[in-house]
Amino acid sequence: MTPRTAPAAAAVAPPAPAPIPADLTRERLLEMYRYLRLTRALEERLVALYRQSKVIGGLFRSLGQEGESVASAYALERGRQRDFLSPLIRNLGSMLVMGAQPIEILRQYMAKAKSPTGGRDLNVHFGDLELGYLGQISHLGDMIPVMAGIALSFKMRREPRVALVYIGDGGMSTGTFHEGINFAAVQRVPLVVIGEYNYWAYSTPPERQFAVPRLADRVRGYGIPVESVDGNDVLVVYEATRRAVEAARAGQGVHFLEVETYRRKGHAEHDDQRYVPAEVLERWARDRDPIDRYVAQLTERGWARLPELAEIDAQVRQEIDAAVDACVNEPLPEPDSALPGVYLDPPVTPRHWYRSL
Amino acid sequence: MTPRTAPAAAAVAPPAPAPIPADLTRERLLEMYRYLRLTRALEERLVALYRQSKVIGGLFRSLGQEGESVASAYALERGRQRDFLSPLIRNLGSMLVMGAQPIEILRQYMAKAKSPTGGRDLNVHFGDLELGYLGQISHLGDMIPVMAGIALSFKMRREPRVALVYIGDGGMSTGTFHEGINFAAVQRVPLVVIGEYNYWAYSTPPERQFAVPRLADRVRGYGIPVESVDGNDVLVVYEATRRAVEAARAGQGVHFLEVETYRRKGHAEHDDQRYVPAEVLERWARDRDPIDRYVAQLTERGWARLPELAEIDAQVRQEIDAAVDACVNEPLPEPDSALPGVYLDPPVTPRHWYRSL
Amino acid sequence: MPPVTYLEALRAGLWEEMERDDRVFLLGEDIGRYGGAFKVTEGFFERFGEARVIDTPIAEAAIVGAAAGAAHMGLRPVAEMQFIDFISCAYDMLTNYVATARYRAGLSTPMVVRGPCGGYVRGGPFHSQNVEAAFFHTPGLKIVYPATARDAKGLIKSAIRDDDPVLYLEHKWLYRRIKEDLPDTEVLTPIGEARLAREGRDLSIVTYGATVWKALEAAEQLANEDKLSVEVLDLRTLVPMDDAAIMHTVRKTNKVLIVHEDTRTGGVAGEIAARINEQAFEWLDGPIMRVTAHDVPLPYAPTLEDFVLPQTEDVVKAARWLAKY
Amino acid sequence: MPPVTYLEALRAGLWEEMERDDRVFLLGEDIGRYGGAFKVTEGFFERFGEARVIDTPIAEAAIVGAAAGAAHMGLRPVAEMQFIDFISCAYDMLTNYVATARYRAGLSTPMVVRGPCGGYVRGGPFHSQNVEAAFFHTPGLKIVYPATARDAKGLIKSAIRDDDPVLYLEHKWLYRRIKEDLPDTEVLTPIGEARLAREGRDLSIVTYGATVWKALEAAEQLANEDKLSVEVLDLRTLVPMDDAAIMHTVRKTNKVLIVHEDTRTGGVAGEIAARINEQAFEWLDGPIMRVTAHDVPLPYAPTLEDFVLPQTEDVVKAARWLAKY
Ligand SMILES: Cc1ncc(C[n+]2csc(CCOP(=O)(O)OP(=O)(O)O)c2C)c(N)n1
Ligand SMILES: Cc1ncc(C[n+]2csc(CCOP(=O)(O)OP(=O)(O)O)c2C)c(N)n1
Ligand SMILES: [Mg+2]
Ligand SMILES: [Mg+2]
Repeated sequence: MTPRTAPAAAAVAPPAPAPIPADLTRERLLEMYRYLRLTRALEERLVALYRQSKVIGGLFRSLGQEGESVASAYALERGRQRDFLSPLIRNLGSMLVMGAQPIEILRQYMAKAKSPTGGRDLNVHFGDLELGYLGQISHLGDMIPVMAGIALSFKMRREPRVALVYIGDGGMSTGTFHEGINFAAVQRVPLVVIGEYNYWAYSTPPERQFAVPRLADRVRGYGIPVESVDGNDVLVVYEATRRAVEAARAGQGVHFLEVETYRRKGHAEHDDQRYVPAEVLERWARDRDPIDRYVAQLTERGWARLPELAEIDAQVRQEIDAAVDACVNEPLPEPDSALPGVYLDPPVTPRHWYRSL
Repeated sequence: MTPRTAPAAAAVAPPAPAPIPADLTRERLLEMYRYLRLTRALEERLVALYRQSKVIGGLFRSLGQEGESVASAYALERGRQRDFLSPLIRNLGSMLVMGAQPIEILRQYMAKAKSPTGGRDLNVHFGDLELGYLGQISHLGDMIPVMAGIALSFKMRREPRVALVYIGDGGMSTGTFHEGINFAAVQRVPLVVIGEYNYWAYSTPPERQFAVPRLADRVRGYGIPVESVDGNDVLVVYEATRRAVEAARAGQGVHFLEVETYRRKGHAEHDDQRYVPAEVLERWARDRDPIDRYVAQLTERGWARLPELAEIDAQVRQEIDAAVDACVNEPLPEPDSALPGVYLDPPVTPRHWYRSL
Repeated sequence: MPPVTYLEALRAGLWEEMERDDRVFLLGEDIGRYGGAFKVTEGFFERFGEARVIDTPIAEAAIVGAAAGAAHMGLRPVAEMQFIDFISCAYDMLTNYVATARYRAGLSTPMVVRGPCGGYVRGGPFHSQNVEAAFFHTPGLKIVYPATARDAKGLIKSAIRDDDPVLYLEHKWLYRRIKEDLPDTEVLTPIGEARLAREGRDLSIVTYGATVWKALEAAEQLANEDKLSVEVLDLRTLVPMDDAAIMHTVRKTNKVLIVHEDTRTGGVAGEIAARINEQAFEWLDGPIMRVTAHDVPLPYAPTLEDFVLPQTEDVVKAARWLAKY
Repeated sequence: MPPVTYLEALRAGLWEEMERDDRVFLLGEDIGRYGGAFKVTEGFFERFGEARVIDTPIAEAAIVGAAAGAAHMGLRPVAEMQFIDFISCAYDMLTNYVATARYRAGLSTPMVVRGPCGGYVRGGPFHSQNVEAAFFHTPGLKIVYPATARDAKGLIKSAIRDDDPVLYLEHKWLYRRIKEDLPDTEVLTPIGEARLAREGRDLSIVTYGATVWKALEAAEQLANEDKLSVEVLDLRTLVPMDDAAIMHTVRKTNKVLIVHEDTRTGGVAGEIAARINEQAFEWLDGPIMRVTAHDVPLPYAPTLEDFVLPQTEDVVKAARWLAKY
């Protein structure tokens, strides 16, 4: 009789991978992983530059929040003149997904002449209307009416585009948030609002900021669909955002998505977080880190192998090294480059008389 | 046999009156009636003065809304240093209940020197901290934070006092409303907010102002008890406000009460209301006038007889006649009385140099 | 054509721009079917539809912010403040977001915010304000303030076509008080150019808005009663300010009276005085003097309002004093 | 006692007033356990408890409005703006409600709004603002702006005791940069009185806030290099302004340079120039000149910020020019 080898061969064959959710593919899963890693690695590099005081001004981290930033932005139609997003200080990941380059971020933080704002505004405060992201201003809440207006322009021109804007558990207390989201809801513009419940507004906990349990509860008064999800589960955030975005695109107006996450660093690097219990930070780091969880999903479900991911990590490190090397010694802006561009016309603000003496 | 007369006598005896609700008495029921009549009659007299152009500036009516104004204010503890209220332009009735005098209203509308503001601010924009009412400013929403602060002072000093503030279906769209009511809710101050759903914000209907059916729905996000009642049923508004006020006094924080009513006149006298269907106005006037309904309740339930009410009407008319006669020919303020009182110190704003040439 | 009022001229300018450019749209409170509190947009809703004439909730920050967002995307919004007094609720949005957008991020924000300003109408402290000073100080905003029907039309059209955000201040006391014949040809008033409202030799009055008319009345009276030849310069644009026109009249008459309706301390007149001082000090034969409102919130009673606000007689007295100096 | 910094002096003044008067309480963002973004209220929460040191939601209009309401009822709130830049969100509440309360309705509103102002710290356009001009124009608000540790303490105490609403502007560049010995006795700086920071004969510099130090450096340099005797007047209070002190120095030196960190157009210097012009024209031997920031939003890069803001060297150059005039 002939020996039966096939079964043995079958036995060593890998288990069939689980089905990939939504409209994702293996390539896109890995691309999201890349953005997650890029976000975290870039911030870690910025911390090093901050310690060498190469960063000018404060440094803001999104450690532990990379998942919701990357996944929500990834759910948009990206490319020139497609969907549109306005990030907050902790949405570095969202900006990278929309096409912001690491070197642009580095240059911004180091106030380089070649930075997107030419050294005029700080950190992630810059945008690209073509690629579809608009930099925030510091005043919390203000971007909600502005993004409502951008969504209004999509509606008026019947463009199949959607606007997405982020707001924090603290920022939702501002009057501009209320005016903007209500205006958008009444006008039924294609706007998706991501509410980031990260347990802190600077040092202020949710119970001193509002009197309901969840952000989803805060927006009951606007007559819009609301959903709350685990913000540290990349796939859950992706799918929920995708649903909201497509509903908005289909003419169903404003949608609000609450993502529960945790701000694992201080408000900014200077903040020692003394008001946060250490064990809470440990728990979120240990059990609910969005990248670790995503890696587990990718590998356990047979969508990726650790070596592939390590390969991506290495590429990301190289990319960041190259970016840092390319810009770290670049000059600051020329002093008098501060004068042009307050208006289109007149083009330049006059230099004061005593500067020409 | 003896003739049985008793039954006959019983037959002609009046039916026993229905029990008087809440903590009201017959006297208080009649006092509320008096305020309702006073409010309407005073406004009617103001219309006459307006037509004779004795009123300076615009005239605002509360026709059809007198019920909620009077009943909600009447639910407060009144007197020196007791509960506190801030009215809107259509809460003339609330002010009268708190102790504002018809002659003060008349003087305000005619910009008389003796008016509470000495001719500096218009119509019902005045107050009396002792009697417990604070005049609004025109900017809608601003009184919410201010009244939250007044309620905060009650809480800080552990005084058993409650603050009550009104807001319109339009005014609730302002950022200051959101900031103020959320601040008050988080601080759990003794504040009652009355939301007036009167179907219009100037010419704007509710569906262009917000995207939920009721004002009660608009405030779901603040974590406070909410109730909606028929604003044109005096007793219902009284009882609901009383409940809210006592709960606030008991330390249960902010309460929101929506009163459904109808603005039966234009935004102001100049407004021809062309945007309001005539039949709607007729229906509200015919079926849901708050005073007519209250009169029916008083008489049908045996709490009052029409002649008594007619008697009150006559007194009200006399009171108003007397007030008008007393002030209509009073002088306007002395011109330079415009200079003192911007600051306590310096006490007087200097007169410009050319005025002394 | 029959003469048109200031308000009709403004309306015509708005209308023509909406006909000419379908990127132009209006948003504000009660501007649709109702046509606006002062009926400036009467008939627009019927002609252009609710997509281009948007009734908004009572939310000035949202109105201005949404206008800015739409402007970034290439539309040309014109936002109405029902009374300019309520622009204070959008102060943050205008000064921090709108004014800095181009400088910070190279964003184009071609939008207009307009609304009824000013007193002399018994409006009291919250329906009579002059808000130019608060925004005059903010780099990034342009401010125009027409005094005539012609400029009401010419400036709203230029403001809508301008690529920078423009605050268009219209005076409600002038709405129906002044009439003017306008050409059937296109009327465009360049932003940044003052207008010589009256020629003179002895003394210059620099002013804008409603007080242009007080100044002209005073000039007439001074000509008749004092044989004084007074020049009146109507700035029309506050930002960017027409320094050349100001210095030209100063060098011509050597005496300047600055007149505005707004309160004095921190008002625009201070800036004008400082500029004259810096650029034409040698040409001054007397101090630069100001005629303005008194530094108080504007009271409502006619006697008080008339006392607080600058009147023709004030301009006459101050000019006489300065002429004699 | 060891010398105290500007920030410590401010903190001590706040602390003493809270000890002295239990009607005084604080409200603002992160001022409680955290002690405030700049730690001005460090330790207050522990000492005075959460009833008197209230952490609020992010809602500047509510913070200011609630302070006003509490002040009407006889309390003495001190509201912190985390950065003064965010006071723009309470502009309506401050200018329309708070500033007019006494005039409109005879309401007493004894409250203080304070917060870190100013540049030279690489804060960028939204964490470096100077907001005095917007409120300087509003009748009803007082504005103080200490330049020294002593006045930081003396003015916060006077502001809290004042029966009118006071805007207390503190410069974050001075927080830890300057130190001073303060007496153990009570330090109170009267509101409305300027301070002669340096005596001089040839030229006067009128200034306030951080630029007081730039002016003093310049004066020193001019004394050494040019043998020029420069007088420096530190206004300390912007409203009500100490006209007498300004005119006194003008009549003494006959030449004035006005220096402030804020942008030029519509800035406080314009008003000062106008007042000098009106009250001391005959005493001027040269034009009143201004040294200020350039009219742009304040950029963040050190090279740009340093270019935009007034520097000691600018004061030196301008003063030399004026001295030669
Ligand atoms: C109107 C306004 N007030 C105050 C601040 C100061 N500030 C900057 S970030 C911050 C906390 C924001 O908390 P949250 O909205 O929850 O965002 P997170 O930092 O948690 O991402 C505060 C108070 C601001 N930027 N804008
Ligand atoms: C902040 C602000 N914006 C605009 C206005 C102009 N305005 C005065 S009353 C009004 C309508 C108010 O409607 P609502 O709040 O429903 O009160 P109602 O007149 O129905 O009693 C408007 C838009 C204002 N007073 N304040
Ligand atoms: Mg947060
Ligand atoms: Mg209404």
